[in-house]
Amino acid sequence: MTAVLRTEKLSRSWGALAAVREVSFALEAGARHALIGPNGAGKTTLVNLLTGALSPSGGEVFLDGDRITRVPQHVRVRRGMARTFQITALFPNLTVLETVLLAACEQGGLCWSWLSPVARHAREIAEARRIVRELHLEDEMDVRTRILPYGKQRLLEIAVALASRPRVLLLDEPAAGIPKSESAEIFEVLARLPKDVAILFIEHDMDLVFRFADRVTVLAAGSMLAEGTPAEIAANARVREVYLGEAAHA
Amino acid sequence: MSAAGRVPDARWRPAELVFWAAAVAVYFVFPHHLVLASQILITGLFALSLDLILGYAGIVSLGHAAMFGSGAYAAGLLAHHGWGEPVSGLLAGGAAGAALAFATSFVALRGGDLTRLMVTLGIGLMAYEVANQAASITGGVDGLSDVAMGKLLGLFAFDLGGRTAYVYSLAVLFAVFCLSRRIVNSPFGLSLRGIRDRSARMPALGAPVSLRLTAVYTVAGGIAGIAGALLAQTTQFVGLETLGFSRSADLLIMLVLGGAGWLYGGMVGAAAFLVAQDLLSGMNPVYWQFWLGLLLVLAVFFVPGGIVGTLAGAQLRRLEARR
Amino acid sequence: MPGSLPGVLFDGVAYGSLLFLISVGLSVTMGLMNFINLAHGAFAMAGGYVCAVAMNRLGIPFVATLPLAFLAGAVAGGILESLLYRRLYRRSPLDQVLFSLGLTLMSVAAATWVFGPGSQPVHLPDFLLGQVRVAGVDLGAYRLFLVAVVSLIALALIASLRMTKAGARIRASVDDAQAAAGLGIDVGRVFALTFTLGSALSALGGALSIDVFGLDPTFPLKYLVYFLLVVVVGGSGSIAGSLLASMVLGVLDVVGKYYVPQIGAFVIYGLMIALLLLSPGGLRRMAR
Amino acid sequence: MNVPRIAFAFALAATLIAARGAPAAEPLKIGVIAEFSGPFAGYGKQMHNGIKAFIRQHGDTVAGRKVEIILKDTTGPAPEVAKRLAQDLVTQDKVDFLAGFGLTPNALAVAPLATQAKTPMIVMNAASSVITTRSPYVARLSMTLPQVTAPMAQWAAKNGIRRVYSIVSDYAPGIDAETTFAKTFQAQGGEVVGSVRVPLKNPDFAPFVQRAKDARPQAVFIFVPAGEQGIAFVKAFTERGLREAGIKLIGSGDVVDDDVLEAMGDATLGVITTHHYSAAHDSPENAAFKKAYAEANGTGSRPNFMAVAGYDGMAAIYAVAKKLDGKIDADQAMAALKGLALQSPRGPIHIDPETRDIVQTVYVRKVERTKAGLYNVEFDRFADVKDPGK
Repeated sequence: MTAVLRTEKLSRSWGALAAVREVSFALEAGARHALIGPNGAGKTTLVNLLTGALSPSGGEVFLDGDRITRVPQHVRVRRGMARTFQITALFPNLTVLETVLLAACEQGGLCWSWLSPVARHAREIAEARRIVRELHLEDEMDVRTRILPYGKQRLLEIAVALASRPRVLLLDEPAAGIPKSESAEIFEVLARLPKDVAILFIEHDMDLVFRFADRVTVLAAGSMLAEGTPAEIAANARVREVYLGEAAHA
Repeated sequence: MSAAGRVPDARWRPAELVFWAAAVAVYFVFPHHLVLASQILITGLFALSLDLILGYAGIVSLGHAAMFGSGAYAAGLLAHHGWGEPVSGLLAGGAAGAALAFATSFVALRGGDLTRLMVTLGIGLMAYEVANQAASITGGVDGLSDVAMGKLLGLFAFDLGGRTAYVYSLAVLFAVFCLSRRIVNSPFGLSLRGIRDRSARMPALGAPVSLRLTAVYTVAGGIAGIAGALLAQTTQFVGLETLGFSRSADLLIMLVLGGAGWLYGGMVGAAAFLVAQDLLSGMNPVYWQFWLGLLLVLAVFFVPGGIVGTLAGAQLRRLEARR
Repeated sequence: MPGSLPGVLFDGVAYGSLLFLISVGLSVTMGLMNFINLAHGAFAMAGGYVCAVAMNRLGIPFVATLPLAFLAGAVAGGILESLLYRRLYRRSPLDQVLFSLGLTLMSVAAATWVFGPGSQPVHLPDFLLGQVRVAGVDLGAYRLFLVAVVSLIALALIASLRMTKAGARIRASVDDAQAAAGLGIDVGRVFALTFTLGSALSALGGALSIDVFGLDPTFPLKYLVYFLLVVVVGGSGSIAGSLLASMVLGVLDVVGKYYVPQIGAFVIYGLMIALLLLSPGGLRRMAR
Repeated sequence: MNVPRIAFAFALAATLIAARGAPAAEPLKIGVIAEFSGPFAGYGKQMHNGIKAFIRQHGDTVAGRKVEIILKDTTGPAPEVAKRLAQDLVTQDKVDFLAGFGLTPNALAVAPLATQAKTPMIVMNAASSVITTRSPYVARLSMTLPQVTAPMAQWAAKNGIRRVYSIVSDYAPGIDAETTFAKTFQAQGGEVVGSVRVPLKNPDFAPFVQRAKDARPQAVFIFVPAGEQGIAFVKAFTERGLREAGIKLIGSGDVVDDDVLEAMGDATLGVITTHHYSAAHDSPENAAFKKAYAEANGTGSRPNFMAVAGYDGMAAIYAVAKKLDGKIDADQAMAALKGLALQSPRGPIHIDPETRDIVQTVYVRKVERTKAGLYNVEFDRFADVKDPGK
């Protein structure tokens, strides 16, 4: 099982505050890896370090074995790393289809073509339409994102990430702010993704974690507390004590 | 299952054809006003270049006259020193504008809106000072005169009534407009709109934001240079005011009045502003600025999003409501 | 030449203090309501004309006209804020630029219509004329008066913002209007109060500046660039930042003109671009 | 054959011919292009006041043609606007004369058009020497900078002033003044100990004046455009204590322009300048001019050198119109203008046949407080000065 994404003693601190402390962790090909931990454990910071949005204070990041620690974010995306945002960050005046199409064009390096109209790139349009249908957004295809309901916006976040044809998909609380009934729908879509896409997702809802993840990493106060299968983690006393409060099943 | 999904394409809408037909009709309907009309076309081209960076890429600039003026001086100096062929002068102007834009893009594109506003203002003021200090070359405040233009395509001399100037300006404006229309509807244009709406998200889609902004800023600089060259050639004079602060400020007013982000906003805004200015100052040479100011204040309250913005916006909302 | 460095520096400080007085109101308006009010110079002009009319036609001594100018600015600011500005707070910065430039054009034309294109004479009282020898250096009496008045005002402003409840409310609204509203602060009233204060200060600045800048109808457009320079370099919304920026710009402008007149103009513009690039947030970010 | 339509067409044609009337009754149209708004609004206002004063005095018809003045505002130094306004005046209004031009860039932009459209162009202020060389259809009734600066240098050298520091505004007229003064002054054995050029858009003269004071010259030569720059400069000059340090102030008349002299107050007392017109000039023509000026424009403002140029511009146009009996042909008009002599309120003037520029007497004057207020009182003169700049 080769690790598609690996870190060695990755850390990031702002002055005295050490947000991430020497985390070494590996994301296997095709994994469905959950990243959990209490608020302020450094989960989002870690994802920002992996995607290059933040530069680390120490440690290394490897993609398919190549060192990408200093590689800028947009290059990492072109090499197959896509992500979604905990707080939706979409394009108010672009329609749903245009948003997904933009991501598809960027991935194809198409966005430097400045003379041929978008309509002429049939392959990217078909790809974008397929993703939109897959995420049940075809009715809202021509609706501007600004007036899209919140639940649909979360789906669009994922659609944009998928449009970058990622081999590594980093999801920052994909179902944040979604009622229970709809969040399951989001995870069904994720489950149907092809096996060659490795997914790392941050999630607080333990049912979802245990239902979808095949591997779990627990972060606390910036460092790795434990890693293992969902069953191992559930049984791990230290995890329960730190994360689930006092020794629950005394 | 609606197979709809509108996607940016280069199809010409009927309203656009009416607009360009009207532009051609002006040649015949207003034979005595062609000088003013050609200056409106030139200012429209200049506004189009600002619309590209402001309306589509979200770059605010209060010093866009620097590129316009450098193009005017490039074409003017060429003609001043004997090379009167118009089209090559135009390309020289475009190159000068693009070069200055590229050189200043590293400074002008950093920081937020307010920082960009002030840095581009600083660049514009410095360009003005350079041209003033280099009086031996540019003629300083007196300006560059005897810009002797040869015949257009070897056939049409620049006549007094402005007929050649109008046709020449319209042809150049239409050509550059078609190019801009392609750019705006291309994947590159789509990525610009992404940068305008939320530039922080674009790197997460794989877009090299600063490279894209430099590219569009340079292209817009080239178009502004072409507009400057057009003015130099049709008025056969280049003054320091082509670099002046009021030219950049008026330009911003025209684009906002017309409505940024629709490609037509700049041209409609320029026409409305310059015609109003000409009429008002004709009626009352001393206090006309009061009425122009009033017009702008009323426009902000009653025509939010600019003239074209309001018209096109309404049509868009009707489209969405029907869905 | 070097012998007069203290004199030149003093001129810079005096010039800077004038820039501060006029632009502090703009800085707070842009910082607090992030409203780009390019018409701010028009309030300064209004103050200037009130002072000129009071002095030349009503014979009121110069110093006594200053409070009048302050009041006129406050009244004008209050009225315009409640009638027009209040409706535009949530509009895009470009609409605000269009609106305020339109207002500026109207003020220029109105001033030309009422007072004519020429500039207004101002006859300073005797004790403000000529020069005063201080520690071996000739200092302009009027400039001394300027620095004194402005330092008082700056101290009062900074103190009231730091110490008083009203000051706290303004600072809270500057940092985050929504959060401040959440605390029960009537942000609308704070905006109105601050805008009025800003316009009043600008009017006072306009009155004080007649002797240095001269006063004619094109005043708001002519010095618009200088006011914006101070606000952006100082970091909008910060009194200390604006004070620091005014002094830096004032001194360097005067020193530049004295020692290197040929490239004088470049000094200021080059400085502005450099300062902006070093810290886009302006000196406020550095000063904090 | 339907007779009614033919009859109607015939009747229509008849009325049209009648409406045109005799050609001679066509109004004599003069297009005045000047700055009526913006920072130089004072220039357009004074020129127009001078024109109105002339019409008040000499009536509004000449050679049987009613005179019609069309005002066009350039808003300031805006060459492409000036050129467009000139083109409108020539093609639409079909004016017989173009006039005005407060600023050099606007005059330079319109000169080639005067040639192309064969329309005589009367310059009523713009002072750069080069203007009349730009078109054979240009004549100037105002002055040139070198013309009013050279006498100052000669007078200074002859009256015991050896060391002068020169301060000028950094634009073409300013540079003209600086070079002419330096050349003439040094030729007379004087020494220019230093010179500085002040940016045109400059709110504060203090640092430049301080620099001049530290050079300890006997006198400071100053050129700034007439109006508020003069006020700002004199204020800085007094406040820096140069007068107390015994440094005289000399310059061209622009700095103590009649329009703003009263606003500057006693700070200007004793300032010596050379210029071609002072409102205090003692001549019957000037008295009549001032009376007509007051009647036409009210007593609020005092005529300055731009008003007298407007007045003389109209005098030249009326003289040409009388000579050509109302039928204005451009070449004949220019021929009539060359060598034209007028008895102007400023004194005798004539147009130099070769350069079509004005030749006039330049007076040396000192600011004194007279019964009627502050005036530039003339006490010496240089008769019939040609423009040394050409």
